[in-house]
Amino acid sequence: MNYSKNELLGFYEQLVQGRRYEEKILGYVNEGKLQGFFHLGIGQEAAQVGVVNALGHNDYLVPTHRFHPGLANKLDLKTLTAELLGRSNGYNKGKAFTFHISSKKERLLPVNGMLGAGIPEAVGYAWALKMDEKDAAVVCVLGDGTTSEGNVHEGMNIAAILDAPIVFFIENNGWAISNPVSEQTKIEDLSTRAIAYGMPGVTIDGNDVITVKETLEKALAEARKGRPSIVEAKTYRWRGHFEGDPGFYRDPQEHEEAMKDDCIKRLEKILYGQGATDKELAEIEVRVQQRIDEAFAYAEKSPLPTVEETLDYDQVYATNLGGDLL
Amino acid sequence: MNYSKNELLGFYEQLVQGRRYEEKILGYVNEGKLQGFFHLGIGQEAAQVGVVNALGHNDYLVPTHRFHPGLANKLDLKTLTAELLGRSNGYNKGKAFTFHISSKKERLLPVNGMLGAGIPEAVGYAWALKMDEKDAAVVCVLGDGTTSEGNVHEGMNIAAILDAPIVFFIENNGWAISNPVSEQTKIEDLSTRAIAYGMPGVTIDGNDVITVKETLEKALAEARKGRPSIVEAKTYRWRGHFEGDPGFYRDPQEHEEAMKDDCIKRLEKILYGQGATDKELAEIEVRVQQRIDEAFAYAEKSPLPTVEETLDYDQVYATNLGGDLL
Amino acid sequence: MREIAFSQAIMEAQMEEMQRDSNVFLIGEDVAKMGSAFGQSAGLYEKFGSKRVFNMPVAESGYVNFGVGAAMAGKRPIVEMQFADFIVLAFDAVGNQGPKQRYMSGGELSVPMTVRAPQGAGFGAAAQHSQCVEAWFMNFPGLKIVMPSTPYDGKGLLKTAIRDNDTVLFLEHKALLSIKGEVPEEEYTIPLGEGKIVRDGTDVTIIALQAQVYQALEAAEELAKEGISAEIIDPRTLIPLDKKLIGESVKKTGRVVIVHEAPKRGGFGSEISAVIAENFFDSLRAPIIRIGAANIPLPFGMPEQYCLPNKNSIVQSVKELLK
Amino acid sequence: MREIAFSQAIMEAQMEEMQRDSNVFLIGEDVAKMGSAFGQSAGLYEKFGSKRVFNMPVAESGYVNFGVGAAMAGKRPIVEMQFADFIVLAFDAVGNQGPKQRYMSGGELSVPMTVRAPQGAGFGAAAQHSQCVEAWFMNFPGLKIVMPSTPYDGKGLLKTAIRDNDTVLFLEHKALLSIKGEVPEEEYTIPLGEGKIVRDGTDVTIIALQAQVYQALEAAEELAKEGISAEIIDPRTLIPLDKKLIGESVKKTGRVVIVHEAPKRGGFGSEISAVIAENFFDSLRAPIIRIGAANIPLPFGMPEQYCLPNKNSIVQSVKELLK
Ligand SMILES: Cc1ncc(C[n+]2csc(CCOP(=O)(O)OP(=O)(O)O)c2C)c(N)n1
Ligand SMILES: Cc1ncc(C[n+]2csc(CCOP(=O)(O)OP(=O)(O)O)c2C)c(N)n1
Ligand SMILES: [Mg+2]
Ligand SMILES: [Mg+2]
Repeated sequence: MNYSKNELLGFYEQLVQGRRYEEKILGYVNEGKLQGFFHLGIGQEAAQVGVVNALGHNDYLVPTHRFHPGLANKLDLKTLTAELLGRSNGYNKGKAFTFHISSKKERLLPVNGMLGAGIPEAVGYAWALKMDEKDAAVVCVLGDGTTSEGNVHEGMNIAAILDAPIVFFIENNGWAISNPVSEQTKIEDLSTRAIAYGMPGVTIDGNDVITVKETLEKALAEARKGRPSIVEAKTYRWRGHFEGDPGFYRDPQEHEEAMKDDCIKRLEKILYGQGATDKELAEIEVRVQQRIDEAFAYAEKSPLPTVEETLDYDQVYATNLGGDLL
Repeated sequence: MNYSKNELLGFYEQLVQGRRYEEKILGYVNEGKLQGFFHLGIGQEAAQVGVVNALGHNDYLVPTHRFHPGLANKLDLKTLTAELLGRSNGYNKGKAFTFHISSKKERLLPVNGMLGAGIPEAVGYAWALKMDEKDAAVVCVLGDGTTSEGNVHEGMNIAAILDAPIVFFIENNGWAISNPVSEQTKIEDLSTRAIAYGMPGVTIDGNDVITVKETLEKALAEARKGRPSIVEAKTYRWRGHFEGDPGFYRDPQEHEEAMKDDCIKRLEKILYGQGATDKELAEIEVRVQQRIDEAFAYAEKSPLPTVEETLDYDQVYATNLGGDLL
Repeated sequence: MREIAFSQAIMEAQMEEMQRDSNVFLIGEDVAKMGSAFGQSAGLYEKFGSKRVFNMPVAESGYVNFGVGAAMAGKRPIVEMQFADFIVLAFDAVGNQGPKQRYMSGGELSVPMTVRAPQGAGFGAAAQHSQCVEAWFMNFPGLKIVMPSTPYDGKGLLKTAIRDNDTVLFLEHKALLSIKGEVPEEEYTIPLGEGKIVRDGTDVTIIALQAQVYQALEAAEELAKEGISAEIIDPRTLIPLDKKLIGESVKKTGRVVIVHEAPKRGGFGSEISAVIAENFFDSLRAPIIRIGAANIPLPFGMPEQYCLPNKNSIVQSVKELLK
Repeated sequence: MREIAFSQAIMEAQMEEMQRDSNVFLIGEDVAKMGSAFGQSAGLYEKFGSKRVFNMPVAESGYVNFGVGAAMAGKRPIVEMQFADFIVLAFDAVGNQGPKQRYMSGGELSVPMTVRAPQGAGFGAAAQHSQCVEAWFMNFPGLKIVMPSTPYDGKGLLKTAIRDNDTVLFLEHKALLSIKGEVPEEEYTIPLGEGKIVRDGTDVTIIALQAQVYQALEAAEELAKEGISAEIIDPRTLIPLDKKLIGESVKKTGRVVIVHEAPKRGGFGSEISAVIAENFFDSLRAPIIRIGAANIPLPFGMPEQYCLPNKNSIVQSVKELLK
């Protein structure tokens, strides 16, 4: 272990922040206070926090619909939450929700509503970075289910041909809604697909935040030199596909078994081994919760978009020089 | 070599028939007598004749736009030529041309104008054969260029998941119009893609009619048991992409080099080794040419579709029970 | 008569047709154990097993084309899009493959495939999960398009669609899937191409489909209070279109308002307007008004309401028309 | 003035914009050494090298989305479809990705991408290589659609499209790519949304785009012999649409015939008809007539003519309208 206790506590805080952030969402959902479809990444925090920590200063990230734990550590918590609650001071003026969130400033490329379509878009973005001689790469996250999309094939192949600075991070949580990965494909490891494009591919333990971070760091270093690759992180979706999904289709035993491997507990164990105290961890909990509560309070007080903001055609068309666009 | 001289002469006749058929087309094109875009498979006869001979009685074939040599040996030459010339007694009443030709009777599924779209369609057809407990499989032919399409990825994956009785036959002629295969992908052998779906895949010499036939036969036997696979046959496109393409983009030396490996010459050599005489081969030439000339004469005399045949809405809609369809 | 939810009507239509014809099968994302995202296939997997109802990977183009192939082989696929929006990825399959094979083959092959797709707004689900998609497909020869507004129509039309020998795009509206309506126990079908007079009237014809039928009904109630008599027509299918029924109404009222949820520009309202302006011009006493969504990718959440047509916009348009 | 072919006008527009702005680049199938299927990019690869002009694998969805991504990063991609028909595979990218990113991001990202696509019949190339595709895209907010009929318009509009900060679908007609027309040496641009009076007249307004403009011109000559004065309007762009110009003409003539090559049902003619019936109803003296292709997937070869509108169908329609 090359990390100091303090560094590890830092990762721990992020994992906890990811978990608590979604638990907060969950509370709101259960109270019926939120609009939208909530795809929670509870249980997958290590994969996401690992990615977020591997990103270099100039690198870009394409998240998925299930990336709140990652976003809660990458973005400004208040502005993120404002977007989540559809407020006009959110990252995208409340128009995107976490379905489509993006931010230029934070180097966050849009979540795509069409699974797979974001993959070749990310490749195009990565290629542009290379053309502009930026020392930067893109991490494009996608789920196991998404790998079946034609756009993924086309995008990965184009990335390989163009030596695009990109890492495809497959967050394999075992399920695409009700479809287990074993019924989405006959292969064991989705990173095998890399062979089809002449790229390197590797499958790792997605519940180990350090492994994820370090693997991604290496992959990113290669990507910045024009060597794209696939990293598959295996983890598990603890919740239903979205909040409200009763999840009948899932074997409760498999489910319980998988949930035993809790990325937070894992790191806790290591931390105790390094001499961390209950008090230290408890302090983190308090700090994190406070931040989250503040963010939600801020967002709740924030204004919803007005009619005029909603019907602002300058946000639809950037150039309007005559003729009738409507 | 497990084939008698007569059997080999049979293959030879088919190769020659494929070549001469397209040379006949070429003559017509040069005289400006034909409408349409002609993608000729000259040089690729062994791959196509190999496929056609491997098909079992109940098997189906999906050809490509460049499959005239194969079609000239699988279909009725007159009806094929009538379709090629757009006559109303062609396989598809002259509406399809070899762009879209199909025939239920001949177990020929349509050539698709959208490269790649035919692949999942073929999988659907194959699955239906299996559901109906037919002891049959589909050979779905596609070019090297087509393998980059998302539909190919989606279709192959679905085939694997459903254990569909299908063989994907990649006729790799080195080019997709002006794009060499080395710029379409970073991998050497396109059959490698099979690994991405958990299927077997093999790359063979596409200019050896016997190898193609035997490899396909084995693959088909497996397919009929619900084990799909990819067979890639490497060959070379002698002509431009279509007749009229000057082909500037191609290195003339590479071109000449590749054309030295002529599948017909190869078989000729073997035949001479087995004691075949010039006379025997010359007789084949005559026979083949006569058949082809007859087919074209028949087609030329055949009627073009009338206005009424063209505007026959019963050929657009199968069910018309009221309301306005137009 | 018993009342059932729209989603159940869809389920029953599929169930009955699967029972009647062993060539009918159902594929899509999460159609098996989950019974579809909005319950439209609840119980079918249990009833018919994994050979007739099975999940596909997330590969829309692939599995709609799979349906095209199976249909050519004599099967009668029902292919579900989880959200109609995703049909953008199967646009070729739905518009350019299925509907054309018959003509392209000289009449030899047909593609008796039904593509079911839940569409429309109402959940604040933003720009890529809320669209009405019908207009994208209006220009394809060979295709048929069904858009029912009630559980009764949904069941009857879906059964017909499944039996139809052509490719049919069957659009169910997400916001209507939970509404209940009378549906007889006995079997019935409704032919494609027969519109319906939802409400009789004499002053103006309101043509609406799916969710907008209900907005039109509310608008008509309000207009009635001011002495304006609105007739409401629900064409139910866009292809084939019941031009006759529309014409009769226009002859009576001389005034037309067409309402749809998709953006106004390029929506099906333009086709219906053009049909009227071409065939029933002499009956027209006023401009043909179209009402559609704002020309905006729908935003997330509550503000989507600001973009959509509703009772009020209909009332206002009708009043202006009659001024 | 010098005369150049339409395809050369396209090439020049691309070349000039690539010279002007180093962020402009060109991708597609066979755009590099081959210079595009119809020569529209001849010489650009040699001039700008493989970083600005490069081939993509046969993966339409992938590379249009690649363009969307590059555009978000500040590049200005020109993405060529080899045949417009193939856009069915990039339908999501062209309609649902590019044009929506701006609004979905709250105005932060835009997608200044031009998708060029040669469309139309004239080669007897059958049902999947002959289509006019514009109507499929009319219902997407955020998109613009350009359809020039002359080399002059093609060059001027393409330059504007490339400079435009939104996603533009630029449709060039295959059968027009070899025609020649006057194009000045000097630089010029034409704004999107300005239609053009191709021929002055007083009795009837014929609205046509692309190849049908020429059919309309021939028809007008023939009509003139019989004393009928036809005005021809070429809107040049469908989105934005020059409603004002159309309205002025309708006010003058009171009669409208709209002609397009795509099938009549669901074609852009319906949108233009609806715009007229809504905004200029009082000027109308007769039904609005649409002329389009038969509702048929175009057949191979010569018989495609039986399906398409032409001079004769226009003449006939106008005469009936004036009876
Ligand atoms: C093109 C498309 N098809 C289907 C969907 C519906 N959908 C949303 S999430 C999801 C499951 C995706 O599975 P996976 O990629 O493994 O991500 P996960 O939800 O497990 O994080 C599906 C099918 C969609 N949004 N886009
Ligand atoms: C979807 C689609 N994209 C592009 C084309 C145009 N096109 C026709 S043939 C061809 C080359 C295909 O290459 P390959 O698959 O290797 O077949 P080959 O022509 O070499 O036999 C292309 C790009 C098409 N018909 N369909
Ligand atoms: Mg998953
Ligand atoms: Mg090839």
